Amino acid sequence: MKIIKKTLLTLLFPALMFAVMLAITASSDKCYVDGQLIFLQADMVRQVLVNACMTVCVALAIWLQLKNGRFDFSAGANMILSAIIAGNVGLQTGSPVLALLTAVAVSVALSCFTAAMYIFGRVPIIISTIGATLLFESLTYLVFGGAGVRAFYSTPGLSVFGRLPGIFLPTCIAVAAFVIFVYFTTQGRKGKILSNNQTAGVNIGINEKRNIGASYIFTGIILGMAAVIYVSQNTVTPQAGLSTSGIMFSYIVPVFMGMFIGLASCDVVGIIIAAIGMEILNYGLNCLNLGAGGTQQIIMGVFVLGFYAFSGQLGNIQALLARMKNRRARA
Amino acid sequence: MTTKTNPAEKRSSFPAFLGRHVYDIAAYAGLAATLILFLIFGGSRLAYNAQAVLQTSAPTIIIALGAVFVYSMGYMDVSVGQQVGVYAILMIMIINAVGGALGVVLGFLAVLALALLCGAFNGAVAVWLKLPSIVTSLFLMFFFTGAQFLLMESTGTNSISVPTSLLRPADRGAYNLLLVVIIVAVALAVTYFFRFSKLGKYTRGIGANETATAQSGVATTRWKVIAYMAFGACVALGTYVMLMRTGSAGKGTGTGYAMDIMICLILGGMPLSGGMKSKVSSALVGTLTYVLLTNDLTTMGVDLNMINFVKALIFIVIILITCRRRGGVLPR
Amino acid sequence: MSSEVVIEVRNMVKNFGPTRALRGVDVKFYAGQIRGLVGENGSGKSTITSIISGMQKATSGEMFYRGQPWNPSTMVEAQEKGISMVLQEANTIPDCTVAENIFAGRFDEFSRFGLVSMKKVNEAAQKMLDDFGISHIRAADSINKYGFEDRKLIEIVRCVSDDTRVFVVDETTTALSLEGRNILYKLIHKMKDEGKSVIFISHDMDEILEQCTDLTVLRDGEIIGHLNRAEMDAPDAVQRIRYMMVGREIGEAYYREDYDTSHLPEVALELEDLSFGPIEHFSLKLHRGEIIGFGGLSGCGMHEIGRAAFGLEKLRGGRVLRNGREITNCHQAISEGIGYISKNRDREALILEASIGENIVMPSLPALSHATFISPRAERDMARKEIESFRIKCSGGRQWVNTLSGGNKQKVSFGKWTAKGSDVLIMDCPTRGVDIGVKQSMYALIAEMKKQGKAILLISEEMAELIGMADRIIVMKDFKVSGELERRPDLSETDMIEYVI
Amino acid sequence: MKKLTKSLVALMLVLAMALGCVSAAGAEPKHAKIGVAFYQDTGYAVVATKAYLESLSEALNVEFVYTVLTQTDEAANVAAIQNLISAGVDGIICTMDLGTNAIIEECEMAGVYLAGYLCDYDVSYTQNFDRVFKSEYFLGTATDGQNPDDTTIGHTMLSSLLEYNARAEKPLTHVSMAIFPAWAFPSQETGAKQFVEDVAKYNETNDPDILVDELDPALDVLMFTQMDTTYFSKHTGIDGIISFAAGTSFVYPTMVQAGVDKDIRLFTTGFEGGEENNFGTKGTQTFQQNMVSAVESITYPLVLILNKVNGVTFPDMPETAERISTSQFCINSDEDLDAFMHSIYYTGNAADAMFTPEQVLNMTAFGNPDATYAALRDLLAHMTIEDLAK
Repeated sequence: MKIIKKTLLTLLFPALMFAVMLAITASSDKCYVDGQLIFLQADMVRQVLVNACMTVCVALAIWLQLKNGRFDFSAGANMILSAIIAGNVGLQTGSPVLALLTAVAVSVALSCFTAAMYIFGRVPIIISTIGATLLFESLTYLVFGGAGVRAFYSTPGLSVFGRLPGIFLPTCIAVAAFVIFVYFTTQGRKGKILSNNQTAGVNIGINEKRNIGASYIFTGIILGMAAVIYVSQNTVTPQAGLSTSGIMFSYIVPVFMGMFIGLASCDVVGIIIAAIGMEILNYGLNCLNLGAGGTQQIIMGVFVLGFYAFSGQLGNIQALLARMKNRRARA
Repeated sequence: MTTKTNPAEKRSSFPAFLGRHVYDIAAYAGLAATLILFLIFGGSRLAYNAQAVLQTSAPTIIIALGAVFVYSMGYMDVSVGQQVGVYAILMIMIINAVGGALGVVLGFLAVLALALLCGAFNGAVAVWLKLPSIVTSLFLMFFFTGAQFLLMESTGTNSISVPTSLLRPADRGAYNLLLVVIIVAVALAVTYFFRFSKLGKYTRGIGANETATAQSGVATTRWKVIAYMAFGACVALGTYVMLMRTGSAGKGTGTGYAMDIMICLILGGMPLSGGMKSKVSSALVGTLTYVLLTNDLTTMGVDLNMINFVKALIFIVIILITCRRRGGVLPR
Repeated sequence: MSSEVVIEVRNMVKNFGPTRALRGVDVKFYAGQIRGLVGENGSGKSTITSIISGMQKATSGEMFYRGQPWNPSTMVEAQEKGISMVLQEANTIPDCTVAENIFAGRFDEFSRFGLVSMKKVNEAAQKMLDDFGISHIRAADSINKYGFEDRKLIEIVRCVSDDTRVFVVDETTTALSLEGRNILYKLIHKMKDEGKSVIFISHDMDEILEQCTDLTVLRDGEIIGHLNRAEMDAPDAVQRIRYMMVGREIGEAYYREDYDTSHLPEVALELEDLSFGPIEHFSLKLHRGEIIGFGGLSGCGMHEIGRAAFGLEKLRGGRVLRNGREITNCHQAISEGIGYISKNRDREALILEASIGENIVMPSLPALSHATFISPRAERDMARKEIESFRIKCSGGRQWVNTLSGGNKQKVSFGKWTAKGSDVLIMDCPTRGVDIGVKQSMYALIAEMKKQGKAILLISEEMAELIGMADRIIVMKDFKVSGELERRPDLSETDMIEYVI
Repeated sequence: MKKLTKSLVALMLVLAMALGCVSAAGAEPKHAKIGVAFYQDTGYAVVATKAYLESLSEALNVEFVYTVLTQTDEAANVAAIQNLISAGVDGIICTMDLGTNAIIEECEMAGVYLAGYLCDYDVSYTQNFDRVFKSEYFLGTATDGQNPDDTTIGHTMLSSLLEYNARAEKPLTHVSMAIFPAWAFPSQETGAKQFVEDVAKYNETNDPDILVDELDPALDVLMFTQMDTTYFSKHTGIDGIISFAAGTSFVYPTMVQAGVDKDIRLFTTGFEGGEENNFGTKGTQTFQQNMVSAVESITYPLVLILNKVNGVTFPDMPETAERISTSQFCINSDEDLDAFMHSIYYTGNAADAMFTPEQVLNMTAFGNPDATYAALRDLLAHMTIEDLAK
């Protein structure tokens, strides 16, 4: 019974999103080509799935650090740099698998660098990750002559991880990595404790440094997956001026919403569901020719604000319920 | 967040002094270094370079000065860039519509009003809806990005402009002087309100411990709003100063200001957590360091692809010195 | 003392910068005893225990644990070797399960290849809870479900096990209500009987005298002397111990001496039929020159009353009146001349990362500000005045508060309101974790305030303090007033206790 | 036939230069420092241009400083230019027309010359002609392809399409278009109209008809963002895309994403690398036309600036600065691609450049007294794929 309720609650969001977008698109003649509604075409399913996979990977990477109390600014830069290196390796060797492995290796290495800078530099996380971001971005101009990667995604043999069904492999690895770390490893558990009371955690003997190291290794793995998907779908050009944070922010909305939707189940599911929902929204907007440009941005903004506001209030509601429960218990 | 000043440092021995002022020393050292490089490589066109630096840094300095209030509360605003963009576009539109000096005045006032409104929004809504302030500013970022895009779409071009003669004295000397005057004026004003009035003392208090500040009788919400509005005013002014330069604006106008300001303040030794250690000088020192650095690297003829790398390294070195937290758990 | 020496400390020195916390201490702790450690704040009692239990390292000196040289690097190591410590401040982790709290540091014991089995963890945790006879706490629950009391108990469960040989209780009881304390007392006596060694630190003299088998007094990082049970039972024991602690004659003038409960006619603060949170229809009139005390267990609602009177609580019904004007928030309260000293000093009353001066002037800034200008000199003078009148031990107004000892911190939070010249003062546990010397001066100050016609709401968990200071004591229980007591010479804690429980 | 004449003219030019060489021997040019402000910081054009310029530096006694401009932020551009001036340049070659008013003001102040390449300076040309083109410090620009006022790209596109249909076993009969907004590339809108008209004409006389979806402003105008996949749902049944907008970055990725790259042929402008794998008869055969301007067209602004620096000028130098069209490499067959892949644009190797340093020196007024503006200008009309093929 409870399970069913939870599942329903969880699926509510994308279902709602679908219904709304369907209604809107159906009522706009922009979305009809010779009489049939393009919103309801196979293309939609494919696009939503493909984009959702990408979003999930990045969102999980961000969330993994965020739930441990660290906002990692460098995730985007890490992904782009890994993507460029992996892409070029892939192009030279002609092997997508090798590209994937490279992506993971590089991105883990970069994550470890970020972690090391944080641990040994003892600089507040935001500042140190901004430093890392600037460094990684600058490296994108130095590797492979600053040419980025162009031909990777367009070489069918290489870009298997950017299309259905190949894209599911990296995505599943990413999700698995997240779940294993957070729910099954000792370090994941310790991370939860540290994030809730850093000092106490350290006092009762958790090695903070090792813990951060571990969490960043897993973040690296997930980002590696994101990188290989990214390079399998886009031309990747060098970035500068923290523009990678923009790339990262474009995937962050599902994180916020995931936290909220996850309340009904667990955060991973929440994020996946949120990603799917968001992509349905995006696809709908594309049908209305609002995909790129101002309107979409504004809608995004409203989403961020709305969801945060709502979950903020939700916190109070839960607290109230808890208090009432306690009182009943006391009585 | 901030390191314990233990009694040892109270005895004014020289090493203790160093220990206490390591932030400032490092920050000023950075500035000195870039300045020396500037003098060396500025070469024949030193005078020209000086005014180039002045013009480039002016808007950033002004906005950064305003940002000091926000950062001292431990908050940051990621929407500045897009705000600047939209304000610039609006100002030009209004000037073109109304025309003449009147247009300039109206344009500025309109933008100022809007900026203050956004400030109020940033401050108040975050409190009312119990949101982390970063979220409201994220929202504003998305919103203004969209607005800027739509506004430019409506014009059907990627750049609209007004003759700069409307905005500033045609004579370079006068123009530069005007810039200096504005910067000094803003710097003095901000220093006054930050050091010698309730505003600064309260914002720092909020940054250091909001509850305790509130229980000392500070209407935190109101002062947050005021702080953000002060920031807004500086953004509006900064936008105008930026416009003085080019007289034109487009889709990308203002891009990167938010991040630049953050980097500048960090370079200037501002603790992102806010609190009592926040200081106005960080805006001036940081921005000048940053702008001079860029100028140096070009005049030194550093390869285009290397410039960012060098900048990154310098940034990392400086933060490792200025932002290092000794002892205790790792800073969040 | 025939029983074996469990821990021996030889010539232990500990310096924080220039301040010398321990100056060559020698002390032995024996099996089968409950050793009380008393001394003013900064006398070094916590420093010793924290070094023994691996929280920090000594500057010099050596330790022996059951004959072997002993220097643990972490609390965990010490705990594994059988030395555990519970601290005063809450040390549990919110939003985690009870089990996670108990085994936080020790997941690896339940994991293979770094993969942990929460099932095993929960089972083990539940077993421990049951062994302690607190089965009402379920291991798998989120700790947020449990109150302060239970969390403390969980902490104790976390650090005490069968192979614990030395158990350090560092001011834990101040945070516990009576039932909590009793569980703890039972535990330490059980351990004593099992021939283990308990080190018990507390500010509550009566508690020390009741529970401890032996007593060691420290002052300024040195051992002043030891008392055995017999000496502790001597009639003048309390005076003697206080003398040893303070190093000078405290005299009888500890609490208020007069029994004049009269007060001026004007009502300074009126709580009119307040309903908020779990509290229903609470009313109270506080007059000028009156001290009203609030007593009860920590969870009885008295703290909430204090917050409400300062406008910090959201009221369902009723209103707080001052000079006929309604107080709806704390800014108004302050401008109406109400001051509030929070129980939670470090988080609510003081800005730790700010100078003494900045803290003291904060509430008075509006007064100091003339046409937006606040003269630095005016600030400095105001700060200096308070620092002098309270004799705050510091290098000057620019020293940071987080470098002060508990007592001096509390002086600063008093200074805020005297500087502001507030006429109504709401004090929530003003002497919590403050040593006798400072306590005495504060009691004197409070008495002085009464004379000046200030109105005082004194909320305290120490009955002796209330009996010693208040004109009228309101005892609360389960968010209701359970009794009222007038000030009188023969008023005793036993009179009060019946209303408390 | 056309080919022949072109090559003849070119041959004559080269001869003229060879002669010039002799006469010009000995004239030692002044040292000059020139700033080059690119429109992007990476990519073939940038690499090739740098390689080309560096190869000239010795013969022309000139050193180069590089920076990059943005397409959207005037203030940033002015800052970049000011930094160049700070670096002590005598002239600046820009590839972006944004904030030009302020930029030219800087140049006038500092006595630095400004000229353009790969850029039509349309906004300045149409709106601020007096301010920019009449300034004595603005020397002119070499457009990236045709000027908006003499656009031919529509014709080119159709001819490429027909060439393809001629050789393909399955000719294209239904195409859609994609362009950049008019404010950025006015010539593309014109080109699109041109193309539609040409097709209409063609259909009158030929079978099977070619169907062209008409331009949907909401969908087919790319705001410098990738086309979105609904494009293919909305242009159902197309077998070709005529993308006046740079297709490799903005159209092709979407085609791949939507999995239509095997079934739809792409005729587009620009070349960014990677196309060669799927060009003509190779790979998925998606690309059937790419167009780029030779990086050597930078010779035009370069020579004009160097003349000024050396205080000489062409006898036939026009009064006010001009913007001149450049011919483009129109790559629409395997042979073309092959030729292109041996050009400096692709290899980034100065040895593959169309002009040797000596030849360039001979285009300058100080390197060769007989050099003329007309000759220089004429060069830019002879940088076609045919010229390469030789």
